[in-house]
Amino acid sequence: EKSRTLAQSYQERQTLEMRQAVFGERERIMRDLHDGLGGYLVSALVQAERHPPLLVPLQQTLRSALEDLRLMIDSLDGDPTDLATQMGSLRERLESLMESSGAVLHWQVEDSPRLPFPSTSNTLQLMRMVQEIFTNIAKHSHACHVFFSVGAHHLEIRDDGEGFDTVTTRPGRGLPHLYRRAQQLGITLHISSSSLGTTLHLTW
Amino acid sequence: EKSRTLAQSYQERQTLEMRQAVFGERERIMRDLHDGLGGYLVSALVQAERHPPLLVPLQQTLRSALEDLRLMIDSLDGDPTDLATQMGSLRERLESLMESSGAVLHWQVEDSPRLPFPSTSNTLQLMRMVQEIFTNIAKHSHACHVFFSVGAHHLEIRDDGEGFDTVTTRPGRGLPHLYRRAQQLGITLHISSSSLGTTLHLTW
Amino acid sequence: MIPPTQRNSVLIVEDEPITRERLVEAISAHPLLQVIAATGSLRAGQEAFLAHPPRVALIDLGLPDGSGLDLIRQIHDSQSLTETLVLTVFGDEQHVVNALKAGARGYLLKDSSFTTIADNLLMLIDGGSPINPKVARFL
Ligand SMILES: Nc1ncnc2c1ncn2[C@@H]1O[C@H](COP(=O)(O)OP(=O)(O)OP(=O)(O)O)[C@@H](O)[C@H]1O
Ligand SMILES: Nc1ncnc2c1ncn2[C@@H]1O[C@H](COP(=O)(O)OP(=O)(O)OP(=O)(O)O)[C@@H](O)[C@H]1O
Ligand SMILES: [K+]
Ligand SMILES: [Mg+2]
Ligand SMILES: [Mg+2]
Ligand SMILES: [Mg+2]
Repeated sequence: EKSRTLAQSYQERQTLEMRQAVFGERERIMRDLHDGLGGYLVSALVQAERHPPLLVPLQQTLRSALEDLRLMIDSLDGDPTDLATQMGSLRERLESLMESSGAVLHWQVEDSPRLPFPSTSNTLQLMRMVQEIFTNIAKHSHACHVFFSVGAHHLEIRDDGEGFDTVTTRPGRGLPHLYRRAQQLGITLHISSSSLGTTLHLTW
Repeated sequence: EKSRTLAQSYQERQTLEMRQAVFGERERIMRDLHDGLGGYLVSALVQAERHPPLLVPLQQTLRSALEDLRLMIDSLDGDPTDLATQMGSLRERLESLMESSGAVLHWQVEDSPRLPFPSTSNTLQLMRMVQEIFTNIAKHSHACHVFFSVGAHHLEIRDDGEGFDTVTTRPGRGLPHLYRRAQQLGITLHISSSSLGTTLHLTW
Repeated sequence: MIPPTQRNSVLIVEDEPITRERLVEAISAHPLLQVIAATGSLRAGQEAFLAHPPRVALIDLGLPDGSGLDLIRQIHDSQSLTETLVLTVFGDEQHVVNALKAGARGYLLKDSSFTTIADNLLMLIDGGSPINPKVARFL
Protein backbone atom coordinates (compact mmCIF):
# COMPACT_ATOMS: atom_id res chain seq x y z
CA GLU A 1 0.00 0.00 0.00
CA LYS A 2 2.64 2.45 1.12
CA SER A 3 4.94 1.61 -1.80
CA ARG A 4 2.12 2.22 -4.25
CA THR A 5 1.64 5.71 -2.91
CA LEU A 6 5.36 6.29 -3.15
CA ALA A 7 5.48 5.12 -6.76
CA GLN A 8 2.50 7.30 -7.52
CA SER A 9 4.04 10.41 -6.04
CA TYR A 10 7.24 9.64 -7.94
CA GLN A 11 5.28 9.53 -11.13
CA GLU A 12 3.40 12.71 -10.40
CA ARG A 13 6.61 14.53 -9.71
CA GLN A 14 8.06 13.16 -12.89
CA THR A 15 5.12 14.33 -14.99
CA LEU A 16 5.38 17.74 -13.42
CA GLU A 17 9.09 18.03 -14.07
CA MET A 18 8.62 16.90 -17.65
CA ARG A 19 6.00 19.58 -18.20
CA GLN A 20 8.33 22.13 -16.70
CA ALA A 21 11.18 21.03 -18.97
CA VAL A 22 8.94 21.35 -22.02
CA PHE A 23 7.64 24.73 -20.86
CA GLY A 24 11.18 25.92 -20.26
CA GLU A 25 12.14 24.92 -23.76
CA ARG A 26 9.10 26.64 -25.20
CA GLU A 27 9.86 29.81 -23.34
CA ARG A 28 13.38 29.83 -24.67
CA ILE A 29 12.21 29.36 -28.23
CA MET A 30 9.63 32.07 -27.85
CA ARG A 31 12.26 34.48 -26.61
CA ASP A 32 14.47 33.59 -29.53
CA LEU A 33 11.66 34.12 -32.03
CA HIS A 34 11.05 37.52 -30.47
CA ASP A 35 14.62 38.61 -30.72
CA GLY A 36 15.15 37.65 -34.29
CA LEU A 37 12.44 36.90 -36.76
CA GLY A 38 9.65 39.04 -35.42
CA GLY A 39 11.54 42.28 -35.86
CA TYR A 40 12.75 41.41 -39.34
CA LEU A 41 9.25 40.58 -40.50
CA VAL A 42 7.74 43.80 -39.24
CA SER A 43 10.41 45.87 -40.88
CA ALA A 44 10.09 43.96 -44.16
CA LEU A 45 6.37 44.65 -44.07
CA VAL A 46 6.91 48.34 -43.38
CA GLN A 47 9.38 48.53 -46.26
CA ALA A 48 6.90 46.83 -48.58
CA GLU A 49 4.21 49.31 -47.56
CA ARG A 50 6.21 52.11 -49.10
CA HIS A 51 5.41 50.95 -52.62
CA PRO A 52 1.68 50.29 -52.45
CA PRO A 53 0.27 49.19 -55.79
CA LEU A 54 3.39 47.35 -56.87
CA LEU A 55 3.91 45.41 -53.68
CA VAL A 56 0.43 44.46 -52.51
CA PRO A 57 1.04 40.73 -53.10
CA LEU A 58 4.32 40.90 -51.22
CA GLN A 59 2.60 42.68 -48.35
CA GLN A 60 0.06 39.88 -48.23
CA THR A 61 2.77 37.25 -48.11
CA LEU A 62 4.51 39.08 -45.28
CA ARG A 63 1.28 39.49 -43.36
CA SER A 64 0.72 35.75 -43.69
CA ALA A 65 4.23 35.11 -42.40
CA LEU A 66 3.67 37.41 -39.45
CA GLU A 67 0.29 35.89 -38.72
CA ASP A 68 1.78 32.42 -38.82
CA LEU A 69 4.50 33.45 -36.42
CA ARG A 70 1.83 34.85 -34.09
CA LEU A 71 -0.09 31.58 -34.23
CA MET A 72 3.13 29.77 -33.35
CA ILE A 73 3.79 32.09 -30.46
CA ASP A 74 0.24 31.53 -29.23
CA SER A 75 0.83 27.80 -29.44
CA LEU A 76 3.95 28.19 -27.31
CA ASP A 77 2.33 30.52 -24.84
CA GLY A 78 0.10 29.27 -22.03
CA ASP A 79 -1.58 25.90 -22.34
CA PRO A 80 -1.47 25.07 -26.02
CA THR A 81 -4.17 22.43 -25.91
CA ASP A 82 -6.60 24.88 -24.34
CA LEU A 83 -8.33 25.68 -27.62
CA ALA A 84 -10.85 28.13 -26.19
CA THR A 85 -8.12 30.48 -24.93
CA GLN A 86 -6.09 30.06 -28.11
CA MET A 87 -9.07 31.08 -30.17
CA GLY A 88 -9.69 34.00 -27.85
CA SER A 89 -6.38 35.57 -28.74
CA LEU A 90 -6.92 34.85 -32.41
CA ARG A 91 -10.31 36.54 -32.23
CA GLU A 92 -8.92 39.98 -31.63
CA ARG A 93 -6.70 39.79 -34.69
CA LEU A 94 -9.51 38.37 -36.83
CA GLU A 95 -11.78 41.18 -35.72
CA SER A 96 -9.34 43.78 -36.94
CA LEU A 97 -8.76 41.86 -40.17
CA MET A 98 -12.51 41.74 -40.81
CA GLU A 99 -12.93 45.38 -39.87
CA SER A 100 -10.25 46.47 -42.32
CA SER A 101 -12.00 44.52 -45.07
CA GLY A 102 -15.35 46.10 -44.22
CA ALA A 103 -17.09 43.22 -42.45
CA VAL A 104 -18.50 42.68 -38.96
CA LEU A 105 -17.46 39.55 -37.13
CA HIS A 106 -20.06 37.71 -35.03
CA TRP A 107 -18.40 35.37 -32.59
CA GLN A 108 -20.14 32.55 -30.77
CA VAL A 109 -18.58 29.93 -28.50
CA GLU A 110 -21.07 27.25 -27.46
CA ASP A 111 -18.48 25.01 -25.94
CA SER A 112 -14.70 24.62 -25.88
CA PRO A 113 -13.68 22.49 -28.88
CA ARG A 114 -12.33 19.02 -28.09
CA LEU A 115 -10.28 17.71 -30.98
CA PRO A 116 -10.12 13.95 -31.67
CA PHE A 117 -6.35 14.02 -31.04
CA PRO A 118 -5.67 16.99 -28.78
CA SER A 119 -2.05 18.14 -28.94
CA THR A 120 -0.09 21.33 -29.31
CA SER A 121 0.61 20.60 -32.92
CA ASN A 122 -3.00 19.85 -33.78
CA THR A 123 -4.16 23.00 -32.06
CA LEU A 124 -1.77 25.00 -34.21
CA GLN A 125 -2.99 23.22 -37.34
CA LEU A 126 -6.60 24.08 -36.53
CA MET A 127 -5.62 27.70 -35.88
CA ARG A 128 -3.93 27.80 -39.27
CA MET A 129 -7.11 26.48 -40.89
CA VAL A 130 -9.19 29.19 -39.23
CA GLN A 131 -6.65 31.78 -40.32
CA GLU A 132 -6.76 30.67 -43.96
CA ILE A 133 -10.56 30.67 -44.01
CA PHE A 134 -10.61 34.26 -42.75
CA THR A 135 -7.86 35.31 -45.13
CA ASN A 136 -9.99 34.00 -47.98
CA ILE A 137 -12.99 35.91 -46.69
CA ALA A 138 -10.94 39.10 -46.51
CA LYS A 139 -9.44 38.56 -49.97
CA HIS A 140 -12.34 37.21 -51.98
CA SER A 141 -15.79 37.44 -50.38
CA HIS A 142 -16.77 41.17 -50.14
CA ALA A 143 -18.90 40.08 -47.19
CA CYS A 144 -20.61 42.46 -44.73
CA HIS A 145 -21.13 39.89 -41.99
CA VAL A 146 -19.12 36.90 -40.90
CA PHE A 147 -20.45 34.36 -38.43
CA PHE A 148 -18.05 32.22 -36.43
CA SER A 149 -19.38 29.50 -34.19
CA VAL A 150 -17.66 26.70 -32.38
CA GLY A 151 -18.76 23.81 -30.16
CA ALA A 152 -17.17 20.71 -28.69
CA HIS A 153 -17.30 18.85 -32.01
CA HIS A 154 -17.79 21.41 -34.73
CA LEU A 155 -16.69 24.75 -36.09
CA GLU A 156 -18.52 26.83 -38.67
CA ILE A 157 -17.50 29.98 -40.48
CA ARG A 158 -20.09 31.62 -42.70
CA ASP A 159 -19.92 34.81 -44.73
CA ASP A 160 -22.66 36.72 -46.60
CA GLY A 161 -20.37 37.59 -49.49
CA GLU A 162 -20.64 36.92 -53.21
CA GLY A 163 -19.61 33.25 -53.04
CA PHE A 164 -17.80 31.17 -55.65
CA ASP A 165 -18.38 28.08 -57.74
CA THR A 166 -16.84 25.30 -55.69
CA VAL A 167 -16.65 23.01 -58.73
CA THR A 168 -15.15 25.22 -61.41
CA THR A 169 -13.10 27.74 -59.41
CA ARG A 170 -9.42 27.21 -59.77
CA PRO A 171 -8.03 26.50 -56.29
CA GLY A 172 -4.92 28.24 -54.99
CA ARG A 173 -2.84 26.81 -52.18
CA GLY A 174 -5.31 27.66 -49.44
CA LEU A 175 -8.18 25.28 -50.11
CA PRO A 176 -6.04 22.20 -50.87
CA HIS A 177 -4.10 22.87 -47.65
CA LEU A 178 -7.36 23.12 -45.75
CA TYR A 179 -8.50 19.72 -46.99
CA ARG A 180 -5.15 18.18 -46.25
CA ARG A 181 -4.95 19.56 -42.73
CA ALA A 182 -8.52 18.48 -42.01
CA GLN A 183 -7.68 14.95 -43.08
CA GLN A 184 -4.58 14.85 -40.87
CA LEU A 185 -6.58 16.07 -37.88
CA GLY A 186 -9.43 13.61 -38.38
CA ILE A 187 -11.80 16.48 -39.23
CA THR A 188 -14.49 16.45 -41.92
CA LEU A 189 -14.54 19.66 -43.96
CA HIS A 190 -17.56 20.70 -45.97
CA ILE A 191 -17.69 23.80 -48.15
CA SER A 192 -20.87 25.21 -49.64
CA SER A 193 -21.17 28.44 -51.56
CA SER A 194 -23.81 30.35 -53.49
CA SER A 195 -24.41 33.95 -54.51
CA LEU A 196 -25.65 34.49 -50.92
CA GLY A 197 -22.30 33.59 -49.38
CA THR A 198 -19.97 30.82 -48.34
CA THR A 199 -20.06 28.39 -45.43
CA LEU A 200 -17.22 26.20 -44.21
CA HIS A 201 -18.31 23.53 -41.83
CA LEU A 202 -15.85 21.39 -39.84
CA THR A 203 -16.99 18.43 -37.75
CA TRP A 204 -15.15 15.81 -35.75
CA GLU B 1 22.02 -0.58 -1.12
CA LYS B 2 19.34 -2.04 -3.35
CA SER B 3 17.00 0.89 -2.81
CA ARG B 4 19.75 3.31 -3.77
CA THR B 5 20.22 1.56 -7.11
CA LEU B 6 16.49 1.60 -7.64
CA ALA B 7 16.28 5.32 -6.92
CA GLN B 8 19.20 5.89 -9.23
CA SER B 9 17.67 4.00 -12.13
CA TYR B 10 14.42 5.87 -11.52
CA GLN B 11 16.30 9.10 -11.83
CA GLU B 12 18.16 8.05 -14.95
CA ARG B 13 14.96 7.02 -16.63
CA GLN B 14 13.42 10.30 -15.63
CA THR B 15 16.27 12.33 -17.07
CA LEU B 16 16.03 10.37 -20.28
CA GLU B 17 12.29 10.87 -20.57
CA MET B 18 12.68 14.55 -19.88
CA ARG B 19 15.22 14.89 -22.65
CA GLN B 20 12.90 13.05 -24.96
CA ALA B 21 10.01 15.30 -24.05
CA VAL B 22 12.10 18.38 -24.76
CA PHE B 23 13.41 16.94 -28.02
CA GLY B 24 9.89 16.02 -29.06
CA GLU B 25 8.76 19.55 -28.40
CA ARG B 26 11.68 20.97 -30.33
CA GLU B 27 11.02 18.75 -33.27
CA ARG B 28 7.41 19.81 -33.37
CA ILE B 29 8.31 23.48 -33.29
CA MET B 30 10.94 22.99 -35.97
CA ARG B 31 8.43 21.33 -38.25
CA ASP B 32 5.91 24.07 -37.60
CA LEU B 33 8.40 26.84 -38.31
CA HIS B 34 9.44 25.10 -41.45
CA ASP B 35 5.92 24.49 -42.71
CA GLY B 36 4.60 27.92 -42.03
CA LEU B 37 7.09 30.73 -41.92
CA GLY B 38 9.77 29.18 -44.05
CA GLY B 39 7.55 28.99 -47.10
CA TYR B 40 6.22 32.51 -46.70
CA LEU B 41 9.68 33.97 -46.30
CA VAL B 42 11.04 32.27 -49.36
CA SER B 43 8.14 33.41 -51.49
CA ALA B 44 8.39 36.96 -50.13
CA LEU B 45 12.03 36.99 -51.11
CA VAL B 46 11.25 35.71 -54.60
CA GLN B 47 8.64 38.45 -54.98
CA ALA B 48 11.07 41.10 -53.76
CA GLU B 49 13.73 39.93 -56.19
CA ARG B 50 11.49 40.83 -59.11
CA HIS B 51 12.17 44.54 -58.52
CA PRO B 52 15.91 44.66 -58.06
CA PRO B 53 17.16 48.22 -57.64
CA LEU B 54 14.11 49.46 -55.76
CA LEU B 55 13.94 46.63 -53.27
CA VAL B 56 17.53 45.86 -52.33
CA PRO B 57 17.06 46.92 -48.68
CA LEU B 58 13.89 44.86 -48.42
CA GLN B 59 15.70 41.88 -49.88
CA GLN B 60 18.39 42.29 -47.25
CA THR B 61 15.83 42.36 -44.46
CA LEU B 62 14.19 39.23 -45.82
CA ARG B 63 17.53 37.49 -46.15
CA SER B 64 18.26 38.33 -42.52
CA ALA B 65 14.89 36.92 -41.50
CA LEU B 66 15.49 33.76 -43.44
CA GLU B 67 18.99 33.41 -42.04
CA ASP B 68 17.68 33.85 -38.53
CA LEU B 69 15.05 31.20 -39.15
CA ARG B 70 17.80 28.88 -40.32
CA LEU B 71 19.84 29.55 -37.19
CA MET B 72 16.78 28.80 -35.07
CA ILE B 73 16.08 25.61 -36.93
CA ASP B 74 19.73 24.59 -36.51
CA SER B 75 19.47 25.31 -32.81
CA LEU B 76 16.42 23.05 -32.59
CA ASP B 77 17.99 20.29 -34.62
CA GLY B 78 20.35 17.69 -33.21
CA ASP B 79 22.27 18.49 -30.07
CA PRO B 80 22.08 22.24 -29.77
CA THR B 81 24.97 22.54 -27.34
CA ASP B 82 27.28 20.81 -29.79
CA LEU B 83 28.80 24.01 -31.10
CA ALA B 84 31.20 22.38 -33.54
CA THR B 85 28.38 20.77 -35.52
CA GLN B 86 26.26 23.90 -35.33
CA MET B 87 29.09 25.93 -36.79
CA GLY B 88 29.64 23.32 -39.44
CA SER B 89 26.17 23.87 -40.85
CA LEU B 90 26.61 27.63 -40.64
CA ARG B 91 29.91 27.39 -42.52
CA GLU B 92 28.34 26.40 -45.79
CA ARG B 93 25.98 29.34 -45.78
CA LEU B 94 28.76 31.74 -44.80
CA GLU B 95 30.92 30.44 -47.62
CA SER B 96 28.30 31.27 -50.19
CA LEU B 97 27.67 34.67 -48.58
CA MET B 98 31.39 35.46 -48.77
CA GLU B 99 31.63 34.17 -52.32
CA SER B 100 28.78 36.36 -53.49
CA SER B 101 30.51 39.38 -51.96
CA GLY B 102 33.79 38.50 -53.68
CA ALA B 103 35.78 37.09 -50.74
CA VAL B 104 37.36 33.73 -49.94
CA LEU B 105 36.60 32.21 -46.55
CA HIS B 106 39.40 30.41 -44.67
CA TRP B 107 37.99 28.20 -41.97
CA GLN B 108 39.98 26.78 -39.09
CA VAL B 109 38.70 24.75 -36.15
CA GLU B 110 41.39 24.11 -33.51
CA ASP B 111 39.01 22.76 -30.96
CA SER B 112 35.30 22.61 -30.32
CA PRO B 113 34.28 25.79 -28.46
CA ARG B 114 33.17 25.35 -24.85
CA LEU B 115 31.09 28.30 -23.72
CA PRO B 116 31.13 29.39 -20.06
CA PHE B 117 27.40 28.64 -19.81
CA PRO B 118 26.63 26.04 -22.46
CA SER B 119 22.95 25.93 -23.36
CA THR B 120 20.76 25.87 -26.43
CA SER B 121 19.95 29.51 -26.07
CA ASN B 122 23.56 30.58 -25.65
CA THR B 123 24.60 28.57 -28.67
CA LEU B 124 21.99 30.39 -30.74
CA GLN B 125 23.17 33.74 -29.41
CA LEU B 126 26.76 32.95 -30.41
CA MET B 127 25.57 31.87 -33.88
CA ARG B 128 23.73 35.16 -34.21
CA MET B 129 26.91 37.02 -33.29
CA VAL B 130 28.89 35.14 -35.94
CA GLN B 131 26.13 35.84 -38.47
CA GLU B 132 26.15 39.59 -37.76
CA ILE B 133 29.94 39.76 -38.02
CA PHE B 134 29.83 38.12 -41.45
CA THR B 135 26.91 40.27 -42.57
CA ASN B 136 29.00 43.34 -41.70
CA ILE B 137 31.93 41.95 -43.67
CA ALA B 138 29.69 41.35 -46.68
CA LYS B 139 28.08 44.79 -46.42
CA HIS B 140 30.98 47.03 -45.48
CA SER B 141 34.47 45.56 -45.78
CA HIS B 142 35.22 44.93 -49.51
CA ALA B 143 37.55 42.20 -48.27
CA CYS B 144 39.23 39.56 -50.48
CA HIS B 145 40.01 37.14 -47.66
CA VAL B 146 38.26 36.31 -44.45
CA PHE B 147 39.85 34.18 -41.74
CA PHE B 148 37.67 32.34 -39.26
CA SER B 149 39.27 30.47 -36.39
CA VAL B 150 37.80 28.95 -33.29
CA GLY B 151 39.18 27.12 -30.26
CA ALA B 152 37.86 25.92 -26.91
CA HIS B 153 37.95 29.42 -25.45
CA HIS B 154 38.15 31.86 -28.31
CA LEU B 155 36.78 32.78 -31.70
CA GLU B 156 38.37 35.18 -34.17
CA ILE B 157 37.07 36.59 -37.43
CA ARG B 158 39.46 38.70 -39.47
CA ASP B 159 39.01 40.37 -42.86
CA ASP B 160 41.54 42.12 -45.12
CA GLY B 161 39.08 44.80 -46.16
CA GLU B 162 39.21 48.57 -45.89
CA GLY B 163 38.45 48.78 -42.17
CA PHE B 164 36.67 51.55 -40.25
CA ASP B 165 37.34 53.97 -37.45
CA THR B 166 36.08 52.16 -34.35
CA VAL B 167 35.90 55.41 -32.39
CA THR B 168 34.16 57.79 -34.76
CA THR B 169 32.04 55.46 -36.92
CA ARG B 170 28.37 55.77 -36.15
CA PRO B 171 27.19 52.33 -34.99
CA GLY B 172 24.03 50.75 -36.38
CA ARG B 173 22.18 48.08 -34.47
CA GLY B 174 24.67 45.34 -35.23
CA LEU B 175 27.67 46.34 -33.13
CA PRO B 176 25.70 47.37 -30.00
CA HIS B 177 23.83 44.06 -30.19
CA LEU B 178 27.14 42.24 -30.48
CA TYR B 179 28.44 43.88 -27.32
CA ARG B 180 25.24 43.21 -25.45
CA ARG B 181 25.10 39.56 -26.45
CA ALA B 182 28.77 39.10 -25.56
CA GLN B 183 28.10 40.53 -22.12
CA GLN B 184 25.12 38.24 -21.58
CA LEU B 185 27.18 35.20 -22.58
CA GLY B 186 30.16 36.07 -20.40
CA ILE B 187 32.30 36.66 -23.50
CA THR B 188 34.88 39.42 -23.95
CA LEU B 189 34.61 41.10 -27.35
CA HIS B 190 37.49 43.08 -28.80
CA ILE B 191 37.31 44.89 -32.13
CA SER B 192 40.34 46.33 -33.90
CA SER B 193 40.37 47.88 -37.33
CA SER B 194 42.80 49.68 -39.62
CA SER B 195 43.13 50.32 -43.34
CA LEU B 196 44.47 46.74 -43.57
CA GLY B 197 41.27 45.21 -42.31
CA THR B 198 39.15 44.40 -39.28
CA THR B 199 39.51 41.77 -36.55
CA LEU B 200 36.87 40.71 -34.07
CA HIS B 201 38.23 38.67 -31.22
CA LEU B 202 36.00 36.86 -28.73
CA THR B 203 37.42 35.15 -25.63
CA TRP B 204 35.85 33.40 -22.69
CA MET C 1 1.64 70.81 -14.99
CA ILE C 2 2.18 69.80 -18.59
CA PRO C 3 2.36 72.76 -20.99
CA PRO C 4 -0.64 72.76 -23.34
CA THR C 5 1.52 72.16 -26.41
CA GLN C 6 2.68 68.90 -24.89
CA ARG C 7 -0.76 67.71 -23.95
CA ASN C 8 -0.78 64.93 -26.51
CA SER C 9 2.94 64.55 -26.93
CA VAL C 10 4.46 61.16 -27.73
CA LEU C 11 7.94 59.74 -27.18
CA ILE C 12 8.99 56.75 -29.28
CA VAL C 13 11.80 54.39 -28.25
CA GLU C 14 12.34 51.72 -30.90
CA ASP C 15 15.69 50.59 -32.28
CA GLU C 16 14.56 49.35 -35.69
CA PRO C 17 14.81 52.53 -37.82
CA ILE C 18 12.18 51.58 -40.40
CA THR C 19 9.63 50.68 -37.76
CA ARG C 20 10.44 53.82 -35.78
CA GLU C 21 10.01 56.07 -38.81
CA ARG C 22 6.68 54.51 -39.61
CA LEU C 23 5.42 55.18 -36.08
CA VAL C 24 6.61 58.77 -36.35
CA GLU C 25 4.78 59.12 -39.64
CA ALA C 26 1.55 57.60 -38.31
CA ILE C 27 1.48 59.78 -35.20
CA SER C 28 2.61 63.00 -36.88
CA ALA C 29 -0.17 62.61 -39.43
CA HIS C 30 -2.84 62.85 -36.73
CA PRO C 31 -4.00 66.39 -35.92
CA LEU C 32 -4.31 65.74 -32.16
CA LEU C 33 -0.98 63.99 -31.66
CA GLN C 34 2.58 65.17 -31.74
CA VAL C 35 5.90 63.33 -31.65
CA ILE C 36 8.36 65.12 -29.39
CA ALA C 37 11.22 62.63 -29.70
CA ALA C 38 11.99 59.34 -31.41
CA THR C 39 15.08 57.47 -30.26
CA GLY C 40 16.72 54.11 -30.91
CA SER C 41 18.36 53.22 -27.61
CA LEU C 42 17.56 52.94 -23.93
CA ARG C 43 20.03 55.72 -23.01
CA ALA C 44 18.67 58.16 -25.57
CA GLY C 45 15.13 57.26 -24.51
CA GLN C 46 15.94 58.00 -20.86
CA GLU C 47 17.50 61.33 -21.79
CA ALA C 48 14.56 62.31 -23.97
CA PHE C 49 12.13 61.42 -21.20
CA LEU C 50 13.99 63.50 -18.62
CA ALA C 51 14.31 66.47 -20.98
CA HIS C 52 10.58 66.57 -21.88
CA PRO C 53 8.29 64.10 -20.15
CA PRO C 54 5.69 63.26 -22.80
CA ARG C 55 2.02 62.38 -22.32
CA VAL C 56 2.63 58.90 -23.78
CA ALA C 57 5.81 56.87 -24.29
CA LEU C 58 5.87 53.98 -26.76
CA ILE C 59 8.65 51.66 -25.71
CA ASP C 60 10.22 48.64 -27.38
CA LEU C 61 11.62 46.01 -25.02
CA GLY C 62 14.59 44.72 -27.04
CA LEU C 63 16.95 47.68 -27.30
CA PRO C 64 20.63 47.36 -28.18
CA ASP C 65 21.85 48.77 -24.86
CA GLY C 66 19.32 47.24 -22.50
CA SER C 67 15.68 46.38 -21.89
CA GLY C 68 12.85 48.85 -22.38
CA LEU C 69 11.41 47.45 -19.13
CA ASP C 70 13.93 49.62 -17.28
CA LEU C 71 12.57 52.77 -18.89
CA ILE C 72 8.98 51.70 -18.26
CA ARG C 73 9.85 51.22 -14.59
CA GLN C 74 11.68 54.52 -14.40
CA ILE C 75 8.74 56.40 -15.90
CA HIS C 76 6.30 54.61 -13.63
CA ASP C 77 8.34 55.58 -10.55
CA SER C 78 8.70 59.20 -11.63
CA GLN C 79 6.37 62.06 -10.79
CA SER C 80 5.42 62.63 -14.41
CA LEU C 81 1.97 62.09 -15.90
CA THR C 82 3.50 59.98 -18.65
CA GLU C 83 1.66 56.80 -19.63
CA THR C 84 3.56 53.99 -21.29
CA LEU C 85 2.64 51.46 -23.95
CA VAL C 86 4.93 48.61 -24.87
CA LEU C 87 5.71 48.08 -28.55
CA THR C 88 5.56 44.42 -29.49
CA VAL C 89 5.49 42.24 -32.58
CA PHE C 90 3.33 39.55 -31.06
CA GLY C 91 1.29 40.93 -28.19
CA ASP C 92 1.94 37.67 -26.37
CA GLU C 93 1.18 37.12 -22.75
CA GLN C 94 4.67 36.75 -21.37
CA HIS C 95 6.08 39.98 -22.69
CA VAL C 96 2.99 42.05 -22.22
CA VAL C 97 2.51 40.87 -18.67
CA ASN C 98 6.12 41.72 -17.79
CA ALA C 99 5.59 45.19 -19.21
CA LEU C 100 2.31 45.64 -17.36
CA LYS C 101 4.02 44.62 -14.12
CA ALA C 102 6.67 47.25 -14.77
CA GLY C 103 3.94 49.88 -15.11
CA ALA C 104 2.91 49.90 -18.78
CA ARG C 105 -0.77 50.53 -19.48
CA GLY C 106 -1.02 48.23 -22.47
CA TYR C 107 0.60 47.35 -25.73
CA LEU C 108 0.67 48.34 -29.37
CA LEU C 109 1.45 45.93 -32.18
CA LYS C 110 4.33 47.22 -34.28
CA ASP C 111 2.55 46.62 -37.57
CA SER C 112 -0.73 48.25 -36.50
CA SER C 113 -2.42 50.41 -39.11
CA PHE C 114 -2.13 54.19 -38.83
CA THR C 115 -5.69 54.51 -37.57
CA THR C 116 -5.20 51.78 -34.96
CA ILE C 117 -2.07 53.52 -33.70
CA ALA C 118 -3.83 56.88 -33.35
CA ASP C 119 -6.99 55.31 -31.86
CA ASN C 120 -5.03 53.43 -29.21
CA LEU C 121 -3.05 56.51 -28.21
CA LEU C 122 -6.16 58.65 -27.93
CA MET C 123 -7.94 55.92 -25.99
CA LEU C 124 -5.04 55.80 -23.57
CA ILE C 125 -4.96 59.57 -23.18
CA ASP C 126 -8.71 59.48 -22.43
CA GLY C 127 -8.10 57.01 -19.63
CA GLY C 128 -8.69 53.66 -21.34
CA SER C 129 -6.13 50.87 -21.64
CA PRO C 130 -5.55 48.86 -24.75
CA ILE C 131 -4.89 45.35 -23.44
CA ASN C 132 -5.53 42.06 -25.14
CA PRO C 133 -8.45 40.12 -23.60
CA LYS C 134 -6.29 37.04 -23.12
CA VAL C 135 -3.79 39.02 -21.10
CA ALA C 136 -6.56 40.69 -19.15
CA ARG C 137 -7.84 37.26 -18.19
CA PHE C 138 -4.39 36.25 -17.06
CA LEU C 139 -4.02 39.22 -14.72
N1 LIG D 1 -15.03 33.01 -48.68
C1 LIG D 1 -14.89 33.07 -50.02
N2 LIG D 1 -15.70 33.88 -50.77
C2 LIG D 1 -15.57 33.95 -52.11
N3 LIG D 1 -14.66 33.24 -52.82
C3 LIG D 1 -13.83 32.42 -52.15
C4 LIG D 1 -13.89 32.29 -50.73
N4 LIG D 1 -12.94 31.40 -50.35
C5 LIG D 1 -12.33 30.99 -51.48
N5 LIG D 1 -12.85 31.59 -52.57
C6 LIG D 1 -12.47 31.36 -53.98
O1 LIG D 1 -11.74 30.15 -54.04
C7 LIG D 1 -10.50 30.36 -54.68
C8 LIG D 1 -9.46 29.40 -54.14
O2 LIG D 1 -9.13 29.71 -52.78
P1 LIG D 1 -7.68 29.34 -52.24
O3 LIG D 1 -7.60 29.71 -50.80
O4 LIG D 1 -7.41 27.90 -52.58
O5 LIG D 1 -6.71 30.23 -53.14
P2 LIG D 1 -6.39 31.79 -53.02
O6 LIG D 1 -6.95 32.36 -51.76
O7 LIG D 1 -6.83 32.43 -54.31
O8 LIG D 1 -4.80 31.82 -52.98
P3 LIG D 1 -3.87 31.32 -51.75
O9 LIG D 1 -4.76 30.76 -50.67
O10 LIG D 1 -2.98 30.28 -52.36
O11 LIG D 1 -3.14 32.54 -51.30
C9 LIG D 1 -10.20 31.81 -54.46
O12 LIG D 1 -9.33 32.34 -55.43
C10 LIG D 1 -11.60 32.44 -54.56
O13 LIG D 1 -11.96 32.63 -55.89
N1 LIG E 1 34.06 44.32 -41.16
C1 LIG E 1 33.87 45.63 -41.35
N2 LIG E 1 34.59 46.31 -42.30
C2 LIG E 1 34.39 47.63 -42.50
N3 LIG E 1 33.51 48.37 -41.80
C3 LIG E 1 32.77 47.77 -40.86
C4 LIG E 1 32.89 46.39 -40.58
N4 LIG E 1 32.03 46.08 -39.58
C5 LIG E 1 31.40 47.21 -39.27
N5 LIG E 1 31.83 48.24 -40.02
C6 LIG E 1 31.42 49.66 -39.90
O1 LIG E 1 30.75 49.84 -38.66
C7 LIG E 1 29.47 50.39 -38.86
C8 LIG E 1 28.53 49.92 -37.78
O2 LIG E 1 28.23 48.52 -37.92
P1 LIG E 1 26.83 47.97 -37.39
O3 LIG E 1 26.79 46.52 -37.62
O4 LIG E 1 26.64 48.48 -36.00
O5 LIG E 1 25.76 48.74 -38.31
P2 LIG E 1 25.34 48.45 -39.82
O6 LIG E 1 25.90 47.15 -40.27
O7 LIG E 1 25.67 49.68 -40.62
O8 LIG E 1 23.75 48.35 -39.74
P3 LIG E 1 22.91 47.15 -39.04
O9 LIG E 1 23.89 46.17 -38.42
O10 LIG E 1 22.05 47.83 -38.01
O11 LIG E 1 22.12 46.54 -40.15
C9 LIG E 1 29.08 50.00 -40.25
O12 LIG E 1 28.15 50.89 -40.81
C10 LIG E 1 30.44 50.08 -40.98
O13 LIG E 1 30.74 51.41 -41.31
K1 LIG F 1 0.42 66.00 -35.78
MG1 LIG G 1 -6.58 31.45 -49.90
MG1 LIG H 1 25.67 45.40 -39.14
MG1 LIG I 1 13.96 46.12 -30.69
